[in-house]
Amino acid sequence: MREVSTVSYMSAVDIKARKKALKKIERAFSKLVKDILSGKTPTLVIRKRTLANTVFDAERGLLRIGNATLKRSFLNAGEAKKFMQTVLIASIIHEALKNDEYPTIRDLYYRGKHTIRFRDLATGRVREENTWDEQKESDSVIRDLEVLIDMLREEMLILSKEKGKVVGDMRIKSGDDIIDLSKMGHGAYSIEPTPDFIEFKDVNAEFVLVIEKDAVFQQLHRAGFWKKYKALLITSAGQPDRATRRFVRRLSDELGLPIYILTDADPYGWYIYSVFKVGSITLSYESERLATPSARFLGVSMIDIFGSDKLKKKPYLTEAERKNYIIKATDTDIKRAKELKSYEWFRTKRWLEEINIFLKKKAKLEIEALTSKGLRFLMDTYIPEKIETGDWIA
Amino acid sequence: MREVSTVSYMSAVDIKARKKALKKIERAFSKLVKDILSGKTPTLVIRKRTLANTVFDAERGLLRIGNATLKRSFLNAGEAKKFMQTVLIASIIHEALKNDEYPTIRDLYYRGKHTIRFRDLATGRVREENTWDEQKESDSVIRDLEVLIDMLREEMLILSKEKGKVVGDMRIKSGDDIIDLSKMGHGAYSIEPTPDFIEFKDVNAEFVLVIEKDAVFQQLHRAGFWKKYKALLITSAGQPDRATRRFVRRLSDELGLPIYILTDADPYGWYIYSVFKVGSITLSYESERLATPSARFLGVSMIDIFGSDKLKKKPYLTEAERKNYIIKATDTDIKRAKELKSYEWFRTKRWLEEINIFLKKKAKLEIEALTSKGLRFLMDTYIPEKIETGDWIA
Amino acid sequence: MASEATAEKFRALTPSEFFYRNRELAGFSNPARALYQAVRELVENALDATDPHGIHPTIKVILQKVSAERDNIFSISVEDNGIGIPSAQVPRAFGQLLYSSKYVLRQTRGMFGLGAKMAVLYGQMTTGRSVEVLTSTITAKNIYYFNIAIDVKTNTPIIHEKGVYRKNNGWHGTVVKLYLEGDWTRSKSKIYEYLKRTAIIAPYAEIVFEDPEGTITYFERSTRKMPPPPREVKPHPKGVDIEMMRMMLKATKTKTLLEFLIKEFQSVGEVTARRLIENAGLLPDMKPHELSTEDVERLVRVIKSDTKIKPPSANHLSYVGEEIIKVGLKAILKPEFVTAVTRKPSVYEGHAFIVEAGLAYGGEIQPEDRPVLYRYANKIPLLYDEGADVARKVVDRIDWSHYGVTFPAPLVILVHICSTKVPYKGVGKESVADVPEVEHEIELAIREVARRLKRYLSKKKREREEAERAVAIAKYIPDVARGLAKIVNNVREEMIEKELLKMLNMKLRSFKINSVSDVVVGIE
Amino acid sequence: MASEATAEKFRALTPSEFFYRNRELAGFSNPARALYQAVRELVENALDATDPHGIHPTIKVILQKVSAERDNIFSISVEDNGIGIPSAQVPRAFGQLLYSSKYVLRQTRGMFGLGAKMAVLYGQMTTGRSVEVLTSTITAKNIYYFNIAIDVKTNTPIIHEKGVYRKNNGWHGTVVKLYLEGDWTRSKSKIYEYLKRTAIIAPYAEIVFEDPEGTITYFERSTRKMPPPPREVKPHPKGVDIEMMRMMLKATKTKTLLEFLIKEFQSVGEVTARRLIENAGLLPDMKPHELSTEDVERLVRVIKSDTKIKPPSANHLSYVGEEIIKVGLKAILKPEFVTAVTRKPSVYEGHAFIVEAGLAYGGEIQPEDRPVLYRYANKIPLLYDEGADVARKVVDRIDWSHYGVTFPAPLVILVHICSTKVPYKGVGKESVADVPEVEHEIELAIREVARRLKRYLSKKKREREEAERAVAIAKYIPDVARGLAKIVNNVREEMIEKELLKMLNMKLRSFKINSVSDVVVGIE
Repeated sequence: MREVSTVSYMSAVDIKARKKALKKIERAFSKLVKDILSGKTPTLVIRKRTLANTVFDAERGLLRIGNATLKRSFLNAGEAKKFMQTVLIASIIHEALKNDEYPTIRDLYYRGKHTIRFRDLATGRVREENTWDEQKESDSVIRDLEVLIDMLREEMLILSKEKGKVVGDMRIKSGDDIIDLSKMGHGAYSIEPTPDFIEFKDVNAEFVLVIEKDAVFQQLHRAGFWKKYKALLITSAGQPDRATRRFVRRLSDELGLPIYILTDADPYGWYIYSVFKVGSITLSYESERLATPSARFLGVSMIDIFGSDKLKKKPYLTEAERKNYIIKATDTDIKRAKELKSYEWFRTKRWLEEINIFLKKKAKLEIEALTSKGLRFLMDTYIPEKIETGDWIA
Repeated sequence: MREVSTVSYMSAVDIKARKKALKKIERAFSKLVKDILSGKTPTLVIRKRTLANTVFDAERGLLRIGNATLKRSFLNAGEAKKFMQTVLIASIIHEALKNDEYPTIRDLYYRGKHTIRFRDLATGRVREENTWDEQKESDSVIRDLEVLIDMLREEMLILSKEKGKVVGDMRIKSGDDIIDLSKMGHGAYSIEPTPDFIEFKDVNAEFVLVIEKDAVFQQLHRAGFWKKYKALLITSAGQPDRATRRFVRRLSDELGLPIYILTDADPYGWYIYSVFKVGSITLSYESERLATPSARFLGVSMIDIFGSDKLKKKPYLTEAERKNYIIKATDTDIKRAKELKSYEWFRTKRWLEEINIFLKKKAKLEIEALTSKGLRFLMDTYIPEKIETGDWIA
Repeated sequence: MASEATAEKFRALTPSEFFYRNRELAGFSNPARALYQAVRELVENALDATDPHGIHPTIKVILQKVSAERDNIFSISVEDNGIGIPSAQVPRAFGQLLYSSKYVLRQTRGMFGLGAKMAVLYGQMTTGRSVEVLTSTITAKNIYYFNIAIDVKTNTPIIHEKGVYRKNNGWHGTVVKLYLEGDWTRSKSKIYEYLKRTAIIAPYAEIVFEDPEGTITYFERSTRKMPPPPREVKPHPKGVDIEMMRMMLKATKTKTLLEFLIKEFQSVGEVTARRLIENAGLLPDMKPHELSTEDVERLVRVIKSDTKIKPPSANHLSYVGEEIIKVGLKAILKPEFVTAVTRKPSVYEGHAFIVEAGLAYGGEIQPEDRPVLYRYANKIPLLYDEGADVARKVVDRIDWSHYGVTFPAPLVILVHICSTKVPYKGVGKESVADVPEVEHEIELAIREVARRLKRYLSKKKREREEAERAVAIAKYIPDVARGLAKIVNNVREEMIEKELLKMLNMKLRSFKINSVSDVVVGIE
Repeated sequence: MASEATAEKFRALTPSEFFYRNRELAGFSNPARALYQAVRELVENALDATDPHGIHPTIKVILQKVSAERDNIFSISVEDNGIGIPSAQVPRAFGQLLYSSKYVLRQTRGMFGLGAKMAVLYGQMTTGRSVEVLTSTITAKNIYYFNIAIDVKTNTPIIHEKGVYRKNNGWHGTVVKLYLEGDWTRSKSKIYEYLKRTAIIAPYAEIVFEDPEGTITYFERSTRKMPPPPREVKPHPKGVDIEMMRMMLKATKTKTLLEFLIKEFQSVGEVTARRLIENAGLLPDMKPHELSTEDVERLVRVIKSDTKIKPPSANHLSYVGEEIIKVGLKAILKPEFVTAVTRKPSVYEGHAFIVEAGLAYGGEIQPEDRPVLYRYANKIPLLYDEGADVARKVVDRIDWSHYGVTFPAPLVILVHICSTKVPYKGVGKESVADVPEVEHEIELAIREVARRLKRYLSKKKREREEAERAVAIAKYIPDVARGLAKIVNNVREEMIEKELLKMLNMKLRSFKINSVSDVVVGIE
């Protein structure tokens, strides 16, 4: 094996991004050092990532982090460790940026993990402690740093595994390549971890259909759905990751395409929709960039299953189909549904109706149940009919 | 929204495949009907998918199903349900093929699920029973059918979710498109569920590197590894699915490329390698098509971590790095390692050494630990050095 | 030193004073327990006055509040149709502690022979009122009435009133009525449970109970069969300790040691007697009262270690019998299946004993998480301390799944031990200790009735199974037929269905299925 | 009918016959329990002969196998330096049941006043041997020797041997030696536990024990302080029932009802007496023996419901006292911390009682999953039935984490109840019933000692905490300094480290950290 050449294999966008991130980190921590040298208690002031400090911005239709801040003082025994971890993670990311690396959050966990041997002054015994023991500790301070310097981790060239896929009649530029998303054969284009660096070239589509389940995406793609209906087809393959969310948001913002989300008919599916639309509750600081307030919940809705006398809507399923396809809701489902009901953005008339049917019937349904009824039904009846008649929830 | 045109959106390869599958199913069940009409007890004779009937074919270097068969008689109370389920799944798949559908195994579960109301003659009470309650029941008879008619489910146009990705300097034809895998930008090509239908056009690569972890794949891709070292880069994103395995096998068979597998240094990683190389133990009938006997285990090996006096090999990690990166093996890990030790294809000198070091140190390591040491280290030292010096396990 | 030393005052207590101070020894520890105990003592006396004498018991128990204002004072009246008490004995039988007809070597129900007297004493101390007794023996021409109190200081009866009435009818028996402080609310369930379990073990008795709320419960007689009456027997040598041997030697009218051993003991013939005497280094013609302390000690030791003496006779034991136990369980519990076993007599430490076990299953019995256990000793129900009882231990140790029972199950086990000396665990005499011989017999008895239950359950199960197997196949016929018809061209569903049913019916032995629709009601 | 009816034979038992048959009532149920019980009865008699009379007890207990061949026969000898027994009383004190010096209203250790006699009786029946007694009172000029057996049939002593010796030294006290069948292996741990707990509650005693294996254990006297002796008192009117009232009215030498109430009871003055008489509808100058049964019943009822009578006196109660309990716990358990509390007297159902609690923590005490409980009633250790005891219930109910204890913890709780009438739960007198008043006092006592433990533990904890807080910060200084130095240009790691330590030290009160390396030993 031999190296092919000695040129840089890195794309131009990455090189630019590194410079920007380095500067931001240095600025934030210089102030801290100045404080220490002048005898002031070193304190990090970071906006709180708590549920209480998560605000639903009704006007913009997304969650965002509020203004409440936490002061993390190094001289407080309860906060000293978190303070140390924050400085530690910042210094590691700083170093990776300088060295042209693309760490993952798992890498950062390993890079920062080391053992402190210290003497317990009360007993005189020497004990050991790790800077962190579990990745969730380092993940937490990475998020603190994102808030502190107001930058998403992707902008610091931190990569992560990526599940989102896309096909459709569109061309994009990623890195130094132009990719034609309509020429993927039976396969699909796997979205990069840093979709902000993607450039949209031209698009020939009328809407975006985001599907929770990869297998349903495969079926629709194979059957030629996007060609037939001029759509961009995206799957999040479950709970969407950050890149997929950012990609969808940009399709909405920059291309003005309507976004339809198709999930299982259960609180978990609703939550996936909610994450696309308003953002994640626990990570509200991301939403300004990742949420797509215009996203529409296409289905599968409880009314699609059970019909509605009030709305004069017949169900898409017969009694017998319901009997075989419906799954009994678990206690966790019920609990989650009740929780959703308390969120401001679910407290619309249409959503409350949806959740209440669920709580009453205690039943859920997978998208697969519709493809079981017939792929043609899903592709040529259910989806087009719902979009045409505006039968979705905003 | 409107339909764009009325032409068929299905690719030519799919249409051909359907015909072949239909014929095979019909042939198998015609014989059964003939038996019934002539008063013979209807019995399905299927090769056993048990561990005991899994044979390691040392010559070909892969697992295959043995010759032991099970006779499933409908008139045996203990077998009647499985018999019914087998007929049921066959008739559903048969129907889907005729209707130009692409069902998933989950779809098939839903399509076949219905309720039988029957009278319990002992008590006179009417009771209910479903044809199946859980997907694992329908999955099991799908496998029986695959064995019975000697066809993989993909050949019957049954799709599934797909995690595998590929990039590299290669062009393929999938469906009716030609795709250039070297022009994916920061993203990647997501392999289709039926890779047998892919046509290899031209390739400019010297080897294939298969990486267990998606995030590590992203890093190496981003840093230009495949360009620099003329490689095809593939990730299975964890336990490999059937399509990724088949794709890798075809790269080996048809293009003669050496295949290197990079996993975590633990029994789970070894098992992933083993699945690529010899096939899955529980699904040995697939291996004839899916296993890649020539695959090589590149690392991370226990000797890479701890070194070896016997082989005069220094470890790639320092004492301090080991201390922070190594994870304590769990009881499950230990149990799994002991199990692997009993498999014929792991009973080579080099593998036994590997497993014994693990059992002695009770330590495991993730690939990320190497990227933590530095992406450059992984990309420009570890991988090239190991390939060049032939430091892999066959 | 010892400047504060004071002289001690010594005095003697009469038995009545002692038990007055330590009434909890006889179960009279608080108003709830006392009420239960009084009912129990009087009912057991009533039973002892009837069944051992071949009389079918008819017993009336009336519990009443004495006045509306004082709701903790009760009268108890218990009437029986027994042999009555000779009028001369009545005052001491109710007014003197440690005076009884039960101090013989024969199985009776009483706990310590304190019986009714403790109830009288407790009544007297809590209400100040004395006991009223009406009685007549079978042969007596009169009916006698007494009103008696106990003089606690002297342990002698005080006769407040006495009456004699000419008997016109053939009545015999005894009516006892006394007053005491009690707690009905807290004793109610125990009293009812006691009467229910008494009715189970003595289904040949007729028992009427009127409770303080005016509710009348009637346990009717379900059989006229009665257990054999117990008889008084001579002691077995292995059951005699040094002190008892000395007392017997002192009291005997026999002239020589040889004669003494042969006449005063059971299971001892001349050969045995001579062997024992020789092994103890004594002489056959020694006079019994001439034996020294050391002689007695040696003799007892020799007897204890002798392995050839015949085991004790069980003639004096009054077991209930399989038939009666079954009747009792059936009448009260109304089960689906009932069985019982009476074991052969066995011996522990020189005491004969018999174990009986009953089992009732299903029917109106409520399923519980473990077998419900009814324990009896000498026909007395044991209600307290079940957890400590050897029978509970045995029942819990048994793997009931082995006998086809999976819990919760409707299973009641009855265990009855009869012996002149039941090996009770505590002083409360509410649970039986784990003596290996007794434990072994209990286990054999329970396993026997359990085996019978198993046979019953197995047969029932076999019949069910063929039907289940047939259904297990038939219910899938429509799906198989439809599936095959869909795949294969030119075959009718109905045709396949018909052929499959024909083949299935050929395999069945005890019945046939006429049509698939007899089994498959619908497919949805 | 009743053809089989047989005549019943009636007879009376003497108390000795009764207890001979029912020896388990006094704890002599089997060889293991009997050996333990005999030791205990004799030791308690020895203590009762000493401490209530101001004598510091010196007690020698010797347990021996009688011969090598027969390893189940033991001799027990217990010697005390007490007040001795007047020679005239010795035969009845050891040879007649229900004869005792303990039948007065004063707190003594004995269970039923059966004490040594049951041991004598049990010895006699298992070994045939009689008891030997050597005794001399303080003022006697002689030492008396007796060899006594019990005539069970008549409940009278048989004097086998009697001796009189001139006393040369000032010795007084009693030595009792008897023989019985026992089981040392199974009673060993209980006997040792009994003696250990006795030594804890009576650290002013000196106890020597030689066991059958020849091992000698010496519990030395750890204090000369003794609890106040108990005194005999008149009964409290609320503790008297109808029967007792009648007996007192019969026995009194007073002339009028008024005088009777004032003189024969405690807590009754003239005002109270007149109120009670009037409320009962009686007249002050009635003659005591003239009251009818109904009069007595009314009088007792009026007394029970009267709310103004003063509570009973606690003068007769012999509590141990905080000081002695602490000495006892410290001497035997060697804990890190010890405390004790004696509560004020309280009353239940007319009976005065005092609760004391002790607590020992840490030191040589082994950690257990819950508090170890030592229970005492009238200075007697209670070893059996702990699970049923109200003190156990209280201890288990308490949330010990509230007092800074997390289990496993080395914690021993001692609870002592003294009363002329301890409310025992069962007839075995081994556990105390959950009487609300007693439960309440126990809880208050235990919570008091628990609070003291909490204060002790809190102080210890506070000192540890400041050091922990300082380390919790200092250990991170190197990582923070290095991290910042890496990010920010032109700043030296050492400089940041120095400044951070300076700031930390300014916050500390009780100590300073000289150098970061005093805390951080290494970073790996």
